Amino acid sequence: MFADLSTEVAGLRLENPLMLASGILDENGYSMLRVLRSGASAAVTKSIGEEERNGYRPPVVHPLQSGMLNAIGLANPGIEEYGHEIEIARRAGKPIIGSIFAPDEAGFSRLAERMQSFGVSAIELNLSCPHVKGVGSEVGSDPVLVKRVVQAVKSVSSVPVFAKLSPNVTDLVEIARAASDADGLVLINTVRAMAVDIRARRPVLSNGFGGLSGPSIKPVGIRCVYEVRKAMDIPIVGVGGISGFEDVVEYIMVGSDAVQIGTALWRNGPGIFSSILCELEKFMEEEGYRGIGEMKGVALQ
Amino acid sequence: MFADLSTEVAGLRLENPLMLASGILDENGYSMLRVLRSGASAAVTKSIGEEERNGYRPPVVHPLQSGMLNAIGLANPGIEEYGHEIEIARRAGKPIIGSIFAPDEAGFSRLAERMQSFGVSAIELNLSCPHVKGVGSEVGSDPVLVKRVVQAVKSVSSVPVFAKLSPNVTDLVEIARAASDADGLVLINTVRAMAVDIRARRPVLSNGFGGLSGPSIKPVGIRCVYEVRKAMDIPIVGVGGISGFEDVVEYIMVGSDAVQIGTALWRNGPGIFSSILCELEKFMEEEGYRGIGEMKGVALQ
Amino acid sequence: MSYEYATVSGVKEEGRGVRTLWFQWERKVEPGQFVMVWVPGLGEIPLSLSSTDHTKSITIKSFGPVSEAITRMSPGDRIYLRGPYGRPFTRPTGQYLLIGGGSGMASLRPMVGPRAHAIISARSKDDLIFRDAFQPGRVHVTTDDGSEGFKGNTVDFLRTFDLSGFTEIYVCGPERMMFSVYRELRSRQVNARVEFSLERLMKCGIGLCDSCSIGGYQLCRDGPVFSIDELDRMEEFGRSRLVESGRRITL
Amino acid sequence: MSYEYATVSGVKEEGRGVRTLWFQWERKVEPGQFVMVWVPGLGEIPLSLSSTDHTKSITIKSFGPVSEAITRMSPGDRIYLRGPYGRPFTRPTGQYLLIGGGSGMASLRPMVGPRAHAIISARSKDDLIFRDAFQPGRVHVTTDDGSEGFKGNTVDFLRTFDLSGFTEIYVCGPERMMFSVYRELRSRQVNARVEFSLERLMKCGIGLCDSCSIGGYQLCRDGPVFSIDELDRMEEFGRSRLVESGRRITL
Ligand SMILES: Cc1cc2nc3c(=O)[nH]c(=O)nc-3n(C[C@H](O)[C@H](O)[C@H](O)COP(=O)(O)OP(=O)(O)OC[C@H]3O[C@@H](n4cnc5c(N)ncnc54)[C@H](O)[C@@H]3O)c2cc1C
Ligand SMILES: Cc1cc2nc3c(=O)[nH]c(=O)nc-3n(C[C@H](O)[C@H](O)[C@H](O)COP(=O)(O)OP(=O)(O)OC[C@H]3O[C@@H](n4cnc5c(N)ncnc54)[C@H](O)[C@@H]3O)c2cc1C
Ligand SMILES: Cc1cc2nc3c(=O)[nH]c(=O)nc-3n(C[C@H](O)[C@H](O)[C@H](O)COP(=O)(O)O)c2cc1C
Ligand SMILES: Cc1cc2nc3c(=O)[nH]c(=O)nc-3n(C[C@H](O)[C@H](O)[C@H](O)COP(=O)(O)O)c2cc1C
Ligand code: FES
Ligand code: FES
Repeated sequence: MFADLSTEVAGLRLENPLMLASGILDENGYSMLRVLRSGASAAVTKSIGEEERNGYRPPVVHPLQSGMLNAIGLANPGIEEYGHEIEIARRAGKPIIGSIFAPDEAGFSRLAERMQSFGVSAIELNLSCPHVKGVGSEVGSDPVLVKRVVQAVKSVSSVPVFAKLSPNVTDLVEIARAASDADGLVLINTVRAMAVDIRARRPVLSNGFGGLSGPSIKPVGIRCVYEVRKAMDIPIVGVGGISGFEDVVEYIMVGSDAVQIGTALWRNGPGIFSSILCELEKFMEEEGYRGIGEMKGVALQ
Repeated sequence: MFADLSTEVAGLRLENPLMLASGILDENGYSMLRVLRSGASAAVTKSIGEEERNGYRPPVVHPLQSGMLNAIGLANPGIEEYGHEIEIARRAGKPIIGSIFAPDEAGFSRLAERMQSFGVSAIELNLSCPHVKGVGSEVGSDPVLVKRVVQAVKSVSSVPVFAKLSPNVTDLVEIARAASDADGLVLINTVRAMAVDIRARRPVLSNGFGGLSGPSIKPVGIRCVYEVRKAMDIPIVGVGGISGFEDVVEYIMVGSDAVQIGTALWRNGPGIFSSILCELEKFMEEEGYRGIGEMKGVALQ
Repeated sequence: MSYEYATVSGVKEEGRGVRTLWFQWERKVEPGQFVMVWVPGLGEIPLSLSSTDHTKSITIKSFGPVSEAITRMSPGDRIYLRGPYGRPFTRPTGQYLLIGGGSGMASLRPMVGPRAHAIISARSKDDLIFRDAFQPGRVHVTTDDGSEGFKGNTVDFLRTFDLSGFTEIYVCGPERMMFSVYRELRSRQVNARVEFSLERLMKCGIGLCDSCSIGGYQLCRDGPVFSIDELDRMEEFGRSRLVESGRRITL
Repeated sequence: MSYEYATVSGVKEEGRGVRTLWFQWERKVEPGQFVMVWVPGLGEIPLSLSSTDHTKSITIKSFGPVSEAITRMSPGDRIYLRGPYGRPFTRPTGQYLLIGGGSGMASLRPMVGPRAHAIISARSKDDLIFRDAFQPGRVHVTTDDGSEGFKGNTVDFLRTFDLSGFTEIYVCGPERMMFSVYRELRSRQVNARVEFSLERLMKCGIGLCDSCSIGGYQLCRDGPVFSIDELDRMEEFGRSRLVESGRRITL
């Protein structure tokens, strides 16, 4: 028996459930191209704003025992300059999902329109960056603003729109409901966190705090997908701490339609996509699943 | 040069900064006694309510790659029965801190009074259990209720009162401000999380979700202490993911007056207290710190 | 992290309501250690390994929902488990004696060997397990109702039994029985090393929840096997324990 | 997790604004690998190790605030660092040639050995470093202003230089220089294995942030050393790169 790895999320057809997460190896079009050629079914671009930003000065990442701390600071060349990178990445012939950030719905709408003009297959709204003031999770923790942003972008978009939410909120389901006009949700962005170097006596990131990703946050991501899936019926892309096929299966079993992988590229490089796919297929065959759909949500009963 | 490990938090004198965290090896008085004799400077009791509760049925804990998931479900014998255990633990001659939970300020006050009658040296308000409905973080995420509970307990207490807060909120500083009538804050309780067994196709905890503790959440705890310390001047007990002296130092450098240790007893047993103390002293001597106070908050500049 | 699992390869009825389940599990386990067995959707309980060779086994008596579900398993079913946990028995050095009461024999079963002697106690004939594992003449049986062997309890028998030839004595059974064995042995001059495998409610199995503790020690980590000298210092042994909520009851 | 640190044990002025700092660091490092050096409160930058023996060193030219702070360090100061990172040079098998431009010589320094030959280029005499590390007659110097050695740039010199005796050629310097060396070598029949140590802006050093990428490869993980054949497939080499924001500029 052969397992079929293809899946669909909010109308986006994917040859397998593994996408590249936003912000990892997606500043340079050639990097996205390589990741896609290494097996990812789609790539989410790094979050792009209207103006060029340098981000924070290094250190912008810090590896921890079982995770990664980062505060890149939304470095990006500005939407106009980024079109060229998308053009390069599109050579792979796979979906590119344009991630955007802005302080308000007008900015999000302008960015979404421009992204579409570059030929992206979907838009991802970054409503959840935990370490830049005025954008990201400051937008994403206000249900009224979330609703307005999602509706505004939906009204100018002909491609699916995903809202990427933050786990750093008291009531995630409330925010998810506010974002329910989106075609799908992406859960989760990083967890607000910090580390101090005890000999240098200073925070390790130049920004002080940042976002925690990697294996440490997987149980948080699983909980978020579970919680939202129990409360509402909307396509979900699971992300946070995936580093092996078990994690992919876990996210799917709590109701994800697809997943994204970021930090795991650290230890494993882009080769992680094909190695997870290989093991995922083996697992499905052993356990008797013919397709992703058969695993979806089985842990929700 | 010798390093002095003693510290004081909200008027509570401690021979060293390491206390036993609530809920770990503190159901049975003899266990607390042993932990105290193994080097802990104080023990926080498990959270006690007015009525006997069995908690959830096992599995109630689940070890993860770099942390621990638990949903014990506030099992406790009820306040009346628990006095005997405190009596046993007090034989160590060290401070016992009574942790209590209730759905409202009246319950918290009654529990606090009874705890004091058992001779505890301080009260810890559990405003942050992430997995039991109606108590814990449902109380602790409502600033109005937090303020009422803290004020009510303060008005009946002659010992220091600590408020233990949850990281599972959008704005921790807002909750910390609401709790500022307390003599000190305890940061943090576990992070809401979940895990699924991919072969059994079910959540591993009988309660579905639970709380994440251990090394995975240390960067979250550090961020919480830092964030609150930057915003206000109140004694803080840091807790979350401490398993070595480096973690203790990190918590102190972001402004903790003392710390608590829970999950690390898993791999190391109560012996962890003396081994951390030994390394902590060595570190302080090497780096030229004569006392805990000299390390406190040095990473805040 | 998911549970490990093993597939049941054989099942045997040992006595009334007691079954042994065999399975392959690639872990090194010492006699006296236990595993936490999870029945998804139902619960999780501690069980000693009754065989610690390459093929492992558990021997289980049905008491409540979880143990019952496990006794109902058949070959091909999956056992979800974690462990092994706990401190094992020390190895015997000469002729040694096993004293087992009821399903307590399960944890003593892997200790059976050419130099093993045993006293096996049960309520009645049908509750006796593993007596056939010993060489004839080396196993002594007691039943409360006298339906087989000596009529009376373990200690009644032990009083008249010569212990001088043993270098080790290993005891496992209900706490009341172990407490009387403990007192009997303490009242006599016994040169053997004596070890007891205790039992307490266990929720976590890994030294965190405190539900299995006795005298400050966690049965799941520091035990379940304790030497008789360690028991001397445990005020709780034979006297009190905590129930599910943490309430202390006297035994 | 805290940074590792090492204490500076010695400092040497190598040339104009260029210093070497020695320190003990218990890590195994291969020639060509680099570390991320953090100056708390100021920033973090990638630096090659200019000595990879038991005593390690970095050789650094002051360009901006971080590199300047590092050149100002004295014995006893702590260097906070992480690594080593990156793919090293392959080991030489015969007589080999090092081609270094400016502070690019830093990463080639650990490759100096009895069979090493070198072409060292710099703007001017005072910018030349490490020429004394080679046996006389085996090192060729070029300066833009002719203040020492051949007057002209590396490629001007290389055009007339016989490469047939070398089994390996290792190149490190400004990208413009490396690109012309690359084209020169490609235009000739060269049998040696040729490796280039590239340079790009680096923020993370561990293959996540994409700021160092070239042709889909991360310099920090897949490089900084690439073979000449790998460069053939990199559309960006010598042509464009991304600045701090991720904006693409042409070189
Ligand atoms: C270290 C350790 C090793 C163990 N090894 C074994 C083993 O190898 N084989 C085995 O059969 N059991 C063993 N047990 C006991 C076993 O874990 C319990 O029988 C089991 O937890 C019962 O769970 P349940 O959910 O099926 O029943 P529950 O619902 O918990 O109990 C049903 C009823 O039975 C009573 N009961 C439960 N367990 C016992 C008991 N052990 N003795 C007397 N009354 C009891 C309860 O008080 C209750 O009234 C071991 C226990 C420990 C701590
Ligand atoms: C793998 C690798 C290894 C390296 N090894 C070494 C080494 O061994 N020794 C060493 O001195 N440097 C080395 N570098 C370069 C070094 O990292 C930079 O010089 C440093 O990042 C400058 O940082 P800064 O903050 O001091 O200056 P910035 O503020 O970043 O720069 C100040 C000014 O100098 C310019 N500038 C910065 N770096 C360079 C450069 N390398 N060449 C020309 N102009 C530059 C900038 O564009 C800017 O105008 C290496 C770089 C990489 C990627
Ligand atoms: C270095 C780094 C940069 C990131 N940049 C972005 C970003 O620009 N936009 C965004 O939505 N998420 C960003 N993220 C979050 C990831 O997309 C992802 O949600 C998170 O890292 C959890 O997944 P992981 O554990 O697989 O990395 C970034 C994460 C990392 C580690
Ligand atoms: C098994 C277990 C039980 C716990 N029970 C309680 C409790 O009853 N009351 C409470 O306030 N915190 C409880 N906690 C939370 C801990 O006190 C602590 O805040 C948390 O585990 C983080 O610290 P750690 O990483 O050192 O364990 C419990 C934690 C664990 C692991
Ligand atoms: S069973 Fe939890 S401490 Fe032993
Ligand atoms: S420096 Fe970040 S990917 Fe290389």
